[in-house]
Amino acid sequence: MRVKVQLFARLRELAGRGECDCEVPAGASVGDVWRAVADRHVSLRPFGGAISCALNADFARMNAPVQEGDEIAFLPPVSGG
Amino acid sequence: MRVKVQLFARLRELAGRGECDCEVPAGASVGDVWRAVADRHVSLRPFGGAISCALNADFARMNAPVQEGDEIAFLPPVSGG
Amino acid sequence: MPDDRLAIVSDPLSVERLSTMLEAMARDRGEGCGAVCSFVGTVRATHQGRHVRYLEYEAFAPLAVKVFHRIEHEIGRHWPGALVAIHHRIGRLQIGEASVAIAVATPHRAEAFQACRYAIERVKQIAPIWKHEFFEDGDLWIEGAPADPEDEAAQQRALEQACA
Amino acid sequence: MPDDRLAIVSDPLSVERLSTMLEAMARDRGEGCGAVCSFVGTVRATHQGRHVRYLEYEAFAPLAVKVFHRIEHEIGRHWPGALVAIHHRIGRLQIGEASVAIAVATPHRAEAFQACRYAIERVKQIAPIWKHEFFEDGDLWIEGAPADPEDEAAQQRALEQACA
Repeated sequence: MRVKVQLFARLRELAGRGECDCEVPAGASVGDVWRAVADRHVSLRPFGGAISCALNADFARMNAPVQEGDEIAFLPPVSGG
Repeated sequence: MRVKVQLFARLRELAGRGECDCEVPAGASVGDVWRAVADRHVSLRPFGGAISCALNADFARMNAPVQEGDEIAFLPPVSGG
Repeated sequence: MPDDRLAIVSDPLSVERLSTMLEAMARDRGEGCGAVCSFVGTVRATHQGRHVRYLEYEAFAPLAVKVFHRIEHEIGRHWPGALVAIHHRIGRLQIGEASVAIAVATPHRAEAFQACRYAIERVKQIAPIWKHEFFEDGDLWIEGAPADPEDEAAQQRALEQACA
Repeated sequence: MPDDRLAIVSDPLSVERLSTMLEAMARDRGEGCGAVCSFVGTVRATHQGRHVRYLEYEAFAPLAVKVFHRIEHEIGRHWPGALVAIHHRIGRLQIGEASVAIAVATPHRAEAFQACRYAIERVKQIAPIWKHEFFEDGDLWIEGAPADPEDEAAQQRALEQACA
């Protein structure tokens, strides 16, 4: 199934793009989506332990299941304020 | 000698005026000025223990000596903010 | 007019104006300020259950401005480099209007919050300003404690409220 | 537009606008607010000794606004009745410009200072917003910690900074 991926800040810069589609098997989790994205953009891999995730614009854990058409966002450590 | 007295807030209302001149003997203190004013306006007397004083627009103690022409202000408990 | 930062005023207060003054000062010193904490006190509609129609504030203005400078000086001792602006309004105020506006600018936020809180505590303790409340059925001069800038216990209390 | 109080914006921030919104809300509830504490964070000229030319802020705006609502909700639990406004700016900011403005209105001042400090701590911890600093000789994405709104230790830390 196909999901939409959003990357922010340094992740976006490293990947060279802020949005992409990603193909994952049925039953995939947010973590599976991350691994698929990081396989395509190896420069993202070192971030694996230090990102937050959002599923359809709500915070989600890596083990949250995803559905066809979901929007999954990966967020590097934040620095607002 | 003659000094100028300023009264504020409730003191001003009780005395019916915000400024008056006051005649005190040479060598008088701020406290002497207060007693002279409170003798003239007896409604001020209960305030004696709960006022602050200023001499020429600087805080002063009751025992500070006054000079001819000085401005002495008596301040009830404050409530700014 | 640098001393506009510390003033008794008759017109409506603007916290934005205070922040802008402090930011301009900080820029003149060559470094942005980083953090600005502001406090605005506004006229409440009730006092001990009574409906307030309006307030009047009275000040001994020349002494009040000196007191604001003293507070600025005290803040400089405890939070070096902090910039301070204090405006207190006098005259008649309607419900919801601001009676006092304070802004403090510092490089980092903890100091801004502490110094701003300290400033309002000290204004309430020692500024020669009086609040006169007018109700439907009478009026009341509000009276706290006599102002004594040298009272170290009061300074300590303000510091504790600011920092703890 | 009540939710204008909690927003990601591209235009210059105004703390006055936030205060005005809160005062209007408080009036609608039939009681003035009494105390408004505001915080503004501004762009500093240097970062670890390097001269900053300008900054860019990026946000995941829909989630950031949800986070601001979450922070408002947390504040409502700790300081019942507090009114909160949070604006964070995105895009390019020059030295001295405000990146974040927060205002909190409460009946009494202690709560306003505490809740406002709590708000900025939580914004820094969990809002999906990123700061990108541009120097004469390069640039740097600032990165704190991963955002985790459910992290109770972080909430507790923010509460301690607000109240102690």
